[in-house]
Amino acid sequence: MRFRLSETPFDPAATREWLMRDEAGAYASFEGWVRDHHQGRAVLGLRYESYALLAEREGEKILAEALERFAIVEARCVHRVGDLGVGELAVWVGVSAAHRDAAFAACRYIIDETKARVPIWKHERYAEGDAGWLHPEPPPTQG
Amino acid sequence: MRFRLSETPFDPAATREWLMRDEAGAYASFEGWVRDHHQGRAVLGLRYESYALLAEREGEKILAEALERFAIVEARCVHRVGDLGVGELAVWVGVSAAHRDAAFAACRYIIDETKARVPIWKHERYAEGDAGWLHPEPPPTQG
Amino acid sequence: MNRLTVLYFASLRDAAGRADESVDTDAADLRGLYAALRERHGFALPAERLRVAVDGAFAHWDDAPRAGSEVAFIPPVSGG
Amino acid sequence: MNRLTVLYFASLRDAAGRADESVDTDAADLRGLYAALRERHGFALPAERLRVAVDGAFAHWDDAPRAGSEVAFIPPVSGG
Repeated sequence: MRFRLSETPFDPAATREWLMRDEAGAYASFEGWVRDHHQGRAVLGLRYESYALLAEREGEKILAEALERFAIVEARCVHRVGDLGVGELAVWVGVSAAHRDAAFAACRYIIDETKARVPIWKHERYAEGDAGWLHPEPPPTQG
Repeated sequence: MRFRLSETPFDPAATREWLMRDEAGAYASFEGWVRDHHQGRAVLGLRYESYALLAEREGEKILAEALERFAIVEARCVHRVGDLGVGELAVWVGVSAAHRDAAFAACRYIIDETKARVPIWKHERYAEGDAGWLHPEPPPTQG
Repeated sequence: MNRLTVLYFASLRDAAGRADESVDTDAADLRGLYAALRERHGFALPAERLRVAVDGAFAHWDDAPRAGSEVAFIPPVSGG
Repeated sequence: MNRLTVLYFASLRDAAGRADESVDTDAADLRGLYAALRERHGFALPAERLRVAVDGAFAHWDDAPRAGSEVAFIPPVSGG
């Protein structure tokens, strides 16, 4: 399993070690952190829900695509589900490769595709007391 | 100091914390690891030497440029000097931003400029017993 | 008539007041199934904004509902 | 005659057999200073492949050597 959902906080220092290989000279990673604002509104925290079965399958597919498309050594992604506070780690992507071009490109691909395709939904709680699901318009390429 | 030279191993889990801000939703990082090969030759280890005074000034300049050019929150870079074995962390770049576009772009800028401009030199020891300094041709844009 | 299970997520689950339900449908395709459930529960999102999955794999709106299957309507995602 | 200190790094230091030396020079510019030292130590790299720094800041090859300054010849870098 290269893609995982995690119901509890996880340590990116530990997941990073999954990528280590003697032939890898470059490691690129991305983390999504819970921000204190969204589109001008103060955010207190959020909840991520997923359709776990499909999310894990689609996540695996994205990581397999990245390994196919880019000259990388290994790639992983972990996405939190459940309740998160401001500053908490929401998603982590890590890629190791011989060279940095491929590491950056694959890391970017994985986070972009994960955000566009994996059935996970964000429910934000605002400082004003209300809350809501985020159902953004998909980018044009997603049809 | 946003750019540092380190004569001893350092922990990227600790340096990552320098970037944490409640307004930051994205964190991109890059690490260079000592590979076991270079241009087809087996590498046992290497030594990085620097002109420390100029390296720290030029590194600070690169990080200031990144903060000026990209919509980021914070950025840091640490580069090892001294003797390193295969698998060891040679350089770390971390960037936090509200959004991932700027985080990725700034992270890429910082590692590219560091490799092109900061006076640090790599001395590789090869499995065949010889060793040598790497003085690559600078990219065309560097003149 | 086909009996199947429907899963609701995020705003669809809030609107339906439930995470899943058993449904008897004579719709010719999944598009028709969603149209009927949208009317029943007052879903705000049109089918064009959703994707549909059957038994844990993305499917097509033109597919016919299969008895015993698990159908999920996937609102626009917002992970990451 | 200007007396200044020259710093050598990487392959230049190996070729010179030292990390720095005190030099008396009557060269008109830093390019001329490097040419003289290249001949003395047999440096492989031509000035075109190097950068030059004075007192910890990048300088120009056309700059005149200053007495008491610290001049560094910077071979192509290979950090990262």
